[in-house]
Parts: sequence; structure tokens; C-alpha cells
Amino acid sequence: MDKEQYLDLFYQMVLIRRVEERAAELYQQGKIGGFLHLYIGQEAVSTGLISARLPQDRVITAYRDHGVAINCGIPANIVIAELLGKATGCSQGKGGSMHMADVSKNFWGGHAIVGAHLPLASGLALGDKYAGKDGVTICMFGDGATNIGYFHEAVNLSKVWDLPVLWVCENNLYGMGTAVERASAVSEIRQKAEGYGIPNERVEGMNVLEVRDAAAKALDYCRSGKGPFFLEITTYRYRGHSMGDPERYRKAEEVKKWQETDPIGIYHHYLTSNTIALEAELDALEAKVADEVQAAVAFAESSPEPGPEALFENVYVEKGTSIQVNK
Amino acid sequence: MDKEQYLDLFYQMVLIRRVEERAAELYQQGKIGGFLHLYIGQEAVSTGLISARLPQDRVITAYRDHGVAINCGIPANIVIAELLGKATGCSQGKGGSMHMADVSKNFWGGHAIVGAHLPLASGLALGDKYAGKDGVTICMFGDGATNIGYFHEAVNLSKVWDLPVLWVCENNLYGMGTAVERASAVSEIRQKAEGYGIPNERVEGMNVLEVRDAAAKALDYCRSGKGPFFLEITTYRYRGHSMGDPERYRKAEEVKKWQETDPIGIYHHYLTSNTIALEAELDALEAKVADEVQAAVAFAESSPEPGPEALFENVYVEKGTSIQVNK
Amino acid sequence: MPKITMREAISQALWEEMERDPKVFVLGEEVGVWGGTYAVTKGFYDHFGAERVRDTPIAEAAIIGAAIGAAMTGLRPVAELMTINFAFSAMDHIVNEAAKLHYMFAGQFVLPLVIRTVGGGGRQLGATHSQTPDAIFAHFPGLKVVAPGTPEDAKGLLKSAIRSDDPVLFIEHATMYQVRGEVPEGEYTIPIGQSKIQRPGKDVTIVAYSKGLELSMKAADQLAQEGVEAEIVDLRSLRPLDMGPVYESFKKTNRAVIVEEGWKSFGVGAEVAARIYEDCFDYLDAPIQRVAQKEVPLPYNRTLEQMALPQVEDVIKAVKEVL
Amino acid sequence: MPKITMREAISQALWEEMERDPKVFVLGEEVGVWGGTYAVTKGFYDHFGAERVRDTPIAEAAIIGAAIGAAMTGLRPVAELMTINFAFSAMDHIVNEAAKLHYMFAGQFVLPLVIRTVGGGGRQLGATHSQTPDAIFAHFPGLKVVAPGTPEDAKGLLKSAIRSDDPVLFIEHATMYQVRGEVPEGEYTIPIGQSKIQRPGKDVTIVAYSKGLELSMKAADQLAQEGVEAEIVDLRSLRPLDMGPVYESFKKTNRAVIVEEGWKSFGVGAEVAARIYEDCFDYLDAPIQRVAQKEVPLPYNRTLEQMALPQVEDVIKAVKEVL
Ligand SMILES: Cc1ncc(C[n+]2csc(CCOP(=O)(O)OP(=O)(O)O)c2C)c(N)n1
Ligand SMILES: Cc1ncc(C[n+]2csc(CCOP(=O)(O)OP(=O)(O)O)c2C)c(N)n1
Ligand SMILES: [Mg+2]
Ligand SMILES: [Mg+2]
Repeated sequence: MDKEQYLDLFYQMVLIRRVEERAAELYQQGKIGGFLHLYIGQEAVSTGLISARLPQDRVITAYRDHGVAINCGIPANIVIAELLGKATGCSQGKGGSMHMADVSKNFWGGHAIVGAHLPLASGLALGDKYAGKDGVTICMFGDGATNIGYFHEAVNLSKVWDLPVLWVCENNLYGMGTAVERASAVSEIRQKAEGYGIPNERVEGMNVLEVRDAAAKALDYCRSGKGPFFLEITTYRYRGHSMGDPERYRKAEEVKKWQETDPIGIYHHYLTSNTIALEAELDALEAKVADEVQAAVAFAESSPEPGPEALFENVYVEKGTSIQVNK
Repeated sequence: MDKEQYLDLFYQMVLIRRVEERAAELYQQGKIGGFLHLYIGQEAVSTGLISARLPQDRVITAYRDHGVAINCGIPANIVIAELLGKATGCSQGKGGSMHMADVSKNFWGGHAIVGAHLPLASGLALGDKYAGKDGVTICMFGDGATNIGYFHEAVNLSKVWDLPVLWVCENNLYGMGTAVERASAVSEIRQKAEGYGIPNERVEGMNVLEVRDAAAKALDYCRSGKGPFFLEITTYRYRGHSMGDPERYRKAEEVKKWQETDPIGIYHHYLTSNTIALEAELDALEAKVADEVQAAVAFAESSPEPGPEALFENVYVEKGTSIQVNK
Repeated sequence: MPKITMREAISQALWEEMERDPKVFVLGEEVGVWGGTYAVTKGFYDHFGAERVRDTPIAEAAIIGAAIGAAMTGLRPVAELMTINFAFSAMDHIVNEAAKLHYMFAGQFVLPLVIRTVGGGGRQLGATHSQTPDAIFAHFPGLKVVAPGTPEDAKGLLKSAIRSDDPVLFIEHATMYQVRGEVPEGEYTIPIGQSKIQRPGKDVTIVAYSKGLELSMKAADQLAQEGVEAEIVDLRSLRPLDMGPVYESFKKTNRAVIVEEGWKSFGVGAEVAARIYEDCFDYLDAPIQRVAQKEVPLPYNRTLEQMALPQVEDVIKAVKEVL
Repeated sequence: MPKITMREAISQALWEEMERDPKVFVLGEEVGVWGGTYAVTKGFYDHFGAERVRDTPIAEAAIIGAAIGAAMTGLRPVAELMTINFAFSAMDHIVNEAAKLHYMFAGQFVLPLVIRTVGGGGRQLGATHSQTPDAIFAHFPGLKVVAPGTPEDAKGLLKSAIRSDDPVLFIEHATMYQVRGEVPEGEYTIPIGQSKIQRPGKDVTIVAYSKGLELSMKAADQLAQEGVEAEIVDLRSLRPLDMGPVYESFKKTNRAVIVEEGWKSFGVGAEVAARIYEDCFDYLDAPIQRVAQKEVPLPYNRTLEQMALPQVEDVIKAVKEVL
């Protein structure tokens, strides 16, 4: 990695953090509706992971998708515009927080039904394999998602058909308020991969470079045609599951303890102590991010709402197929 | 085991075989409708397994359920009556081949949606655990069923809640026409149990005594409160998946080869060569079974059809809740 | 009579039944430690303990399947599906097992099972999380489908559901937990399968349930100011569907509007309208109006979402149409 | 025109589309080596190979989910669900993903996906394996639901479905594969969303589709002998639901009977009847009759099963009722 790349990882993580903090504020102000799942604390996972992909590698994830969207290259203003339900959002205000996507950036969405996007990932990979392309599909999901049947069916299929899928479980220790060991027969999620004979690894998700390395190796494996790989990445979310989580299921001390291993802090220390970057350079990046987020919010707030005609658009591709019942 | 018990296992296996053979004939004659899945070749699995259960142990299985029904103690005439759709059948003609049950014998049914009865098994076991009873729920299913999400959800739940379920996979190498390795990421199904941290064993299902031994141990384990156990029992079905299977997916030689390890033949040899029983005694049992099946068919054929009032019975328990739309 | 919220009413029903009968227990995602995502089971875990208030993995088929199995052993599980949108992930267990086992095995066992779940849009949760697909569950014989519109009904009907030996899908509405209403003091139940006049009137019959009831009541208030007296019949359950009070009302008013939150096509209104036409043919003065959701997946954007959802004004407009 | 069976018609459509477009492929349980449990894909595996005729594990959610994913990449998967009863095991992927993704992501990608499946009772398969729940799928905007009743339509509509960029649920009927009918020679397609007069008449309008069409045609033959000329409108698709030809016919006959195989309550007939009443109110001479399945899970016993299923005589009786 050259210096620019090192700095870019820092920039991305900070950008995610600040976007999420602003999103929380906008939610409190009533400007964002629905559910809002913040990625704060988990930035190193998707930043490290997606930094290792090639352009032909598809990404698909769950509803906790703002960070992933940013890592995939959707600008902050487009992300925030989607949060505000604006026509300029990546899903033109129709998807909201849980349904960001930009197909031109090979990001196939946030998906809100737990685990339901895993079979889609198998299908995306099948598409590439069928077409003889060498892309890998990176499919991210939570620890909680590994208990639903969709997980099982999708992962099994990927192995039976030797599909190029990199399965990535973000084990943040909880699915909503349920600790991993209260919901999953095994609390080391990688063990599940053994049941499918899929090679697997467990990595520390607070260190962006470790994630990146593991991801690079795993992507190579999948790209070489050997079939799927399973990566468990341990991490922690500092905020509630979504806004308005009573957080009865964990102690403040636990959160505090994890905050000591803040992925941004760790990486900041790494960059400066290895003299890859100067403190001042990182400060400058922080300032750049602050400006960018400020501008993004302004952009989003001043963006137009989708027009009423949008309501009936995209139900079907083909014209004349809407049912004439809404007289 | 005393001699009576030894002979009883032989009797049960032969009874199943002969009932199934007659069922095939009755189907050809158009007297049985719907799907008919024969258990021929697999008799040792359920005979050995269920012979090891205590009365408080519940049994639940899939649609290939005639043998299981007989092992659970439903008389042949009642089984055949159900196949003919008669009011004297165990499900009064409403269930048919795939839906035999006799709750008084702790047999909770054949179930026709692949894998869907596995979550029910977790629930049955939960019921016993909740009530402080020491029954174990024996849940049987095919190799093909281990690929559907229901399997995953049910098995995971059983471990998370430490439920007394004995999971029994009858691996007969095919789910319909799909060989196990074409559908399952691992062809040794027991390996799936590793993904849930559930202790497991793989046993030869053509030998009724081996099955019985393994089952007895496994039931002890579950009864002791340690949670679920997973037993894979390898076996083979000599007939098609159901009547009218074109059997393009396997060669006649393969079937022939497996017929050399016929579970009834093996056990016959075992009983005589260990002088547990005389050839003549076994012949007498065969003759008894022949008579019994003959009488069972006569009983079933002369039994009444359910009356028309049966159509609207059992939709709901409570009276007055049928919707008055069938005017 | 004390005024309490819908949430309190449902919570009370569940609590009282759990106190009354040790066979009643609760299972579902986040029902325990969290206290229920809609806070219906808040305090239950501490009071009844982890055996009777069971947090489950995210595994809807297993939740319903395990509830069915437990019911087969004689327990009376109340399974919570966090929202009705996740019921599709347990669809087979709801419609193929819960609705059919009693019948298929000729009544050998009963299934005293309640599935509590939450439907409805209007909170910007997007297309997969905002549905009101009640009609599709009502299509299956063997299942009872209850969807109360007032705290009183919610409490009385949930108690009946828990005591019923038949499987009941009990649908709450996400935006109605704060609705307040009078609830009788002390123990009472309300039989499942009886529609109810929630507001008497003489000019037009409005048939509604759940959120549709709320919209209709508001519309009726406004209409009253214009001198139109709407009679509102609350279906309360979709299966059994009790048309008696609807017919009685219609024979008086000769005009009807049906209000539901779900999509119009193949929705609740279609069935109700078809039955009124069939059974009250000689009393028809005008085509029956169906007020329902536009035929689109619900979008996230608030304005668009509200455009798609039926509104009080739509009810008023429909009433004027039939008058 | 050559006379071929429904099975041959469907098989031909699929074969021709696979020959025409390498992006079209088939996946599902037993579609390959076995040749399809209803033999629709017999010979496909040998001809097109294992890449394009993919046997899957028993995992309905993954079958539909993978088909969706593949469609997102630009392929045109035809997923087979062995029967519609197993569609409940993929319900979320059908109604929450296939039906909504195009909308939720504002048209960023299309979903050229066909789900072929088989519905219907009458073969003593018992309650879980004999359903005709077509109406519940038609409830969801974003999905197209097609259910042909003749070989000609089956072939032309399946080709359109495969070429459509929208997700289509294509429902065949288990007891109609042997039905023979004339099919145009050579290449043709039939647009999705157009009802069709399958038999002209003047005395009564029978609205039907799929198995209901077969029953209605037979009933019409018998009625003709008694001097009653029934006009039969075949819906062919439930979403889009093309009511134009129904209205036209009804305005001529002023009487209608709707015939479907599924349960009556919340079924197809309810929607069709409600729309006729709404839009042809001034043409009503008699209440519309709905012929449908009794409200019970289908029993195994043949006599009981036939009692529950709609019969030709039921159609005749309903027609006489409205005359
Ligand atoms: C099928 C389904 N069931 C339940 C939910 C509600 N739900 C949303 S997120 C969530 C927890 C998921 O936990 P995990 O997979 O660990 O992801 P995390 O939130 O920790 O990132 C639940 C239960 C849902 N969206 N879909
Ligand atoms: C959910 C579901 N999908 C498909 C089917 C059709 N089907 C019935 S049996 C079967 C094969 C099951 O194989 P396996 O579990 O190995 O049991 P076996 O028949 O070998 O005893 C299939 C695909 C079904 N009944 N349910
Ligand atoms: Mg988590
Ligand atoms: Mg098998």
C-alpha cells in the first residue's frame, strides 16, 4: 500500500463515523424516519473488507448499510439524501436507510429482511460464474442472521455449486438485544462453516489492516475458482441496535471497554506511530471530512423530494401493467 | 434382549416389508391415491431406532412413514385402512399415506413438507422439558431434508435451548433423484452437527441391532439433560422415491448391490447363525405376517368410507367458527 | 371504566393469562430481556422468568414450528412474530402446519397456539417492513385471524385467543399502540368471530377493522358535522368473518364503504363487498366503495408513503360517493 | 394447427426460449436428471447441459433467492418450484424480494425472473400438497401472476413471461398437463395482462382461469344443450387483472358466475365480483355467483376431496341460479 491508500482508509472510516453521528442528529430532529441502524464502532470491518475488492467484485449487505455504501463509493451527500428521502438519494428516496444501493458501483444493496439477501448473493455469484466472469460476490451479514434458514440454504448452495462468494459475518456479539451465545448454538460463528466444509477464518475487526489482509486472501481464494470462503470478523457496535434501543441487554462498562479498542483510534495510532502519516495530516483529513459532511447535509436538505409521479414508477418495468384499481 | 424381543424385531421388519409390498399392489390397482413412498430397504432404521425408545419418547417423521407407524404400534390393518382413505384409518382417511399418526402411541405423524416437522420436534421436546418430563423426541428425516432452512433453524434451537431431541437423519443417498453429494455441501451428514456443536454419530442402517444400540445410547444422552444428539443412519431404498419414479438417476446394479445387504436378510442370518432362532421359527413368523397382512387388507377394504359430515369436521375445534360461505 | 392504551390492554391480557394458566408461555425475538420491540412484554421476563418468556434466535419458522410442537404437547404458546412482514418467513408453518394439522390427523390433537404479530405502514420503514397483508392469512381455513381496533377488544379478544384450542393469528397495528380507550375493570373475554357496531348511524355503513377503524371513526366525526351519520361495523376478526351485523346495518343504510389499510386488489374489502352484494342484493342503492392502499410497495419517503396509504379524507370521499 | 398437450406446450416454450437466448436457464428440484417431476423439462438436461439445467437442493428460499440474484446480474432464470405448496417456503423471497427490489431501489436493476410452479387439488395428495392459493400471490404489487388454461395460452404466455423484465409467477395446474389443444405453428407470444373470450355466448358471463376454465368449458357444453349460451372469459393472468373483456361481456349478459378452484373466501372470485359490481353496477340483474372450493383443508379421501373441490355441476347450478 502506498501512503495515499493508507490515508484513504483513515478518511473512509472517519467519514463513516461523522456521517453516522450526523444521521443520529438528523433522526432526533425528525428529519429521518423509519429505522436507523448506525455503523459506529464497526467501521474497520467494511472499510478493510471493501478496500480489498476489485471493481468486478459485487457487494451486498444487510440494513446496517451506510458504511458499506460509503466504502463502495457512494458519496456522503447521496447517502444522506437517501436518509432524508430525497429524490437525489441513491434510491431516490424510495429505499431509505435500510435500502441503499448503487449498481454502477457494484453495490447491490442494503436488505432489511434478516438473512434474506444471502440467497441473492449466491445468485449474484452464479451470474458471474455462468458468464465466465471472475468477480467475487462479497456478502455481509450479522451474527444474528446466521440462525435463520436463509443462511443455511444459501451457504450450502454456494458450496454445492462452488460459487465465488465471500461470506462475511460481522459478529458484533448481539443481534438486537440477544447476545450471540443466547441465539446461536456456537458463539464462534466460523464453526458453522465447518458444517458445510467451507474454509474459514476468524479475524479481529477493530484493526482495519488485519481485515484488509484477510479479505484479500479470501478474495483470492474465491477468485481462483475453489468456491466460497467464510470470514468471521469480530467487532462491536457502540450505539444501540437502532435509534431508541433501551439497551437493557448490556452494561455501559462493556461498551466502554470496547471503545478502548476504537478502530479509528487504533488506526490513528498505527499511522502516526509507524510514521506513515503525521498527526497534522490526519487532522487535516478530519477537517476535510467535517466539511464534506456539512456540505452533504446541506445538499441533502436542499434537495427536492421525489414528485408524486414517483409513487407509481418502478412497480413494473413494463408499461401498462399497473393494475387499474387505484381509480 | 430376550428371545421374544429378538424375534419381535424380525417380525416388525417383515411386517413392514409385506405391508409395503401390498401397498404397491393396491396402488397399482388404483385403490390408493396420491403419493406413496415405500420404506422397503430401510426397515432396520426405524425398527431398530424405535425399539430403543421408552413409552414417553415421542416420534415424528416425514412422509415415508408407514414403517415408522408400524414400529410405533399402529396395527397393519389401521395403516392400510388409512392408505385406502377409510374411516377406520389412523387419520380417518383424511391424512393418507403421508399423514399417519397415533398420538396415543406417542407417534406424532408423518409430515409431507420436507423438513417442516423439524421445528415441530423442537417444540415437542420443549413441551416435555417445560413440563419437567423425561421424554425424548425422536425426529426422523431424510438426507435431502438437511438442506432446507427448517433443518438449520430447528437444530440450532434445540442446541441453544438444550432440548431433548434425538435428530435422526436417514441417509438413503438420495433425495428423490438427487444424490446426496449433488445437493449437500457435505455427504457425511453428521458433519453438519459439528456446525452446531452437537455430539453425533454415523451408523450403518442395514443392521437393526447396530441401529438399536446406537439409538439406545443416544436416547440416554438426551434423557440425561445434556441436550440434543445427532444420529446419521446410512441406508438405501430399494424402490423408487414414490410410485412412478422413472429412476433415471441410478443404475440397476447399484440397487442390486445394496440388495445384497438387505436388512431383513442380514438379521435373518444373524438370528439363525447365532442360534437365537431356528429357521422354522422365522418361517412361522413370516407366515404369521402373511396372514396378518391378508387380514389387514380385508379389514381395510371392507371398512367404511368417512361420511360426508367428516369433510367439515376438525377444521376448527370450536363450534360455530366455520365460515358460512359454503352455502 | 379506566382508559388505557392498546399496548397496555394487550400486555394486561397476556399477563393475566400467564398468571391464570402456567401452560401459557411466550416466545419470540426480543420478547424477554429487551421487553418486546413494541414493549408489550416489558417486565414479563423479570416476573415470569426465562422459561416462560423465551427469547429466540432470528428464525421465524422455528419460532412458529416450535410453538406448534409445544402446543401439540398441551402447552398454550403465545409466539410473537416481531412484525407480520416476517410472517412470510414462517409462512409454511402458519398455513401448512398450524392451519392444517388438526384436520389432517382427524382431530387427534389440538393446537392452542396464538401468533401475535404487528402489521401496518406509516412509519417510513420501507416496502418490506410496512405491509398489511392480513387478507392472505384469512384465505386459509383452519386458521383464525383476529385484528382488533380498540383496547377493549384487543384485551378481550387476546384472552379468548389464548384460551382457544384453535390456532389464532392475532394482528396488532404498529401505529395504534398509543390509542387509548375504555376497558372494563376486571376479568372479561370477547368471543372471537363477532363483528361489532362501534358507532351507530343510519346513513351509510362503514365496514372496517384495525387501522381502518381508526380512520373510519375520524371520518365519521367529520361527516357528523356535515349531518351524515355513518354506522361503523368493526369486523374484529377476518376468519371467522361475521357478516351478520354488516348485513343488518346495510339493510338499513343501503350503502357501504369498506376501509382497510392493505392493498385493494384481493384484499379484505373484496370479500366483504362480494358478500354484501350476494346477500343483500335487493338492498343495493349504489356501488360499494373500497378504501385501501394504492397498488405499490410502500416507499420510504414520507409524502409518497402517505399518498399510498388510505387517509381519513379518502374515507370521507368514498362515503360521499355512495350517498 | 397441431394439437398438443399443455405439458408439451410449456415444454416447447421453455425449450425455444432457451435455444433463442443463452441467458435463459432453468433451476429447481429435479429439473435436470429426473426431467422434472411433471416431466416438463424431460430431455433438457441432456440437451442444454448441467450449467443451464440446474438441479438444486431442497431449499426453496435459496432457489428463488438465487434466481433473483442471477436475474440482478442480467440472466433470465426460470426457477421451478415443484408445487405451489412449496412456494410458502420461499414466500419471503417471492413477495418481499422479487416483488419489491425493483421498486425499492428505484429501478436501478430489473428482475427478469420467472417462477414456474404447479397448483391444484384432485389427486389425493392431502391438505399440504393440494392447494390453489393463487389469490394470495396476486395480492402483491410488483409481481405478475399468470395462470393459463389452454396449451396455446400456456406456450405464448410463458414465452412472454421469460422475455418480461418483471418477475412473473407462472402457475400451471397439476391435473391439466394432459389437456390437448391447438397451438399455432412456429413462433408466437401472447402478451401478459389480457383476458380472453374462450367461448362466445350471450346469456351469461362465466369468468374463469386455469382449472376453472376447464370446468366452465364443460359446463358450457352441457348448458348449450339446454339452450343456454354462456360466454366464457378467461382471465389468464391475475395480476395484471384485465377486466375489460369481463365488463364487455357482462354488459351484454347482465349475469355472471366466477369459477376458481381455490377457497372462496378472500379468493379470486371476490376481487372479480367486487370489480364487476363496482364498474357495471347499472347492468346488474342478479347477484354474481362464486364457484370455488369448500372452506376446508383438502382431505385425502377421494370422495371427500371431490366434495370439497368445485365441480362442473356446481358451475351449471350457479349459472341456473343467476339466470
Ligand atoms: C426475518 C427477520 N426477522 C426479524 C427482523 C428484525 N430484526 C432486524 S435486525 C435484527 C437483528 C439482526 O442481528 P445481526 O444479524 O446480528 O445484525 P446486527 O444488527 O448486529 O448488525 C432483527 C431481529 C428482520 N428484519 N427480519
Ligand atoms: C418443502 C418441500 N420441497 C419439496 C418437496 C418435494 N419432495 C418430497 S420428498 C422430496 C425428497 C426428500 O428427500 P429426503 O429428505 O432425502 O427423504 P427420502 O425421500 O429419501 O426419504 C422432495 C423434494 C416437499 N415435499 N417439500
Ligand atoms: Mg449482530
Ligand atoms: Mg433421502
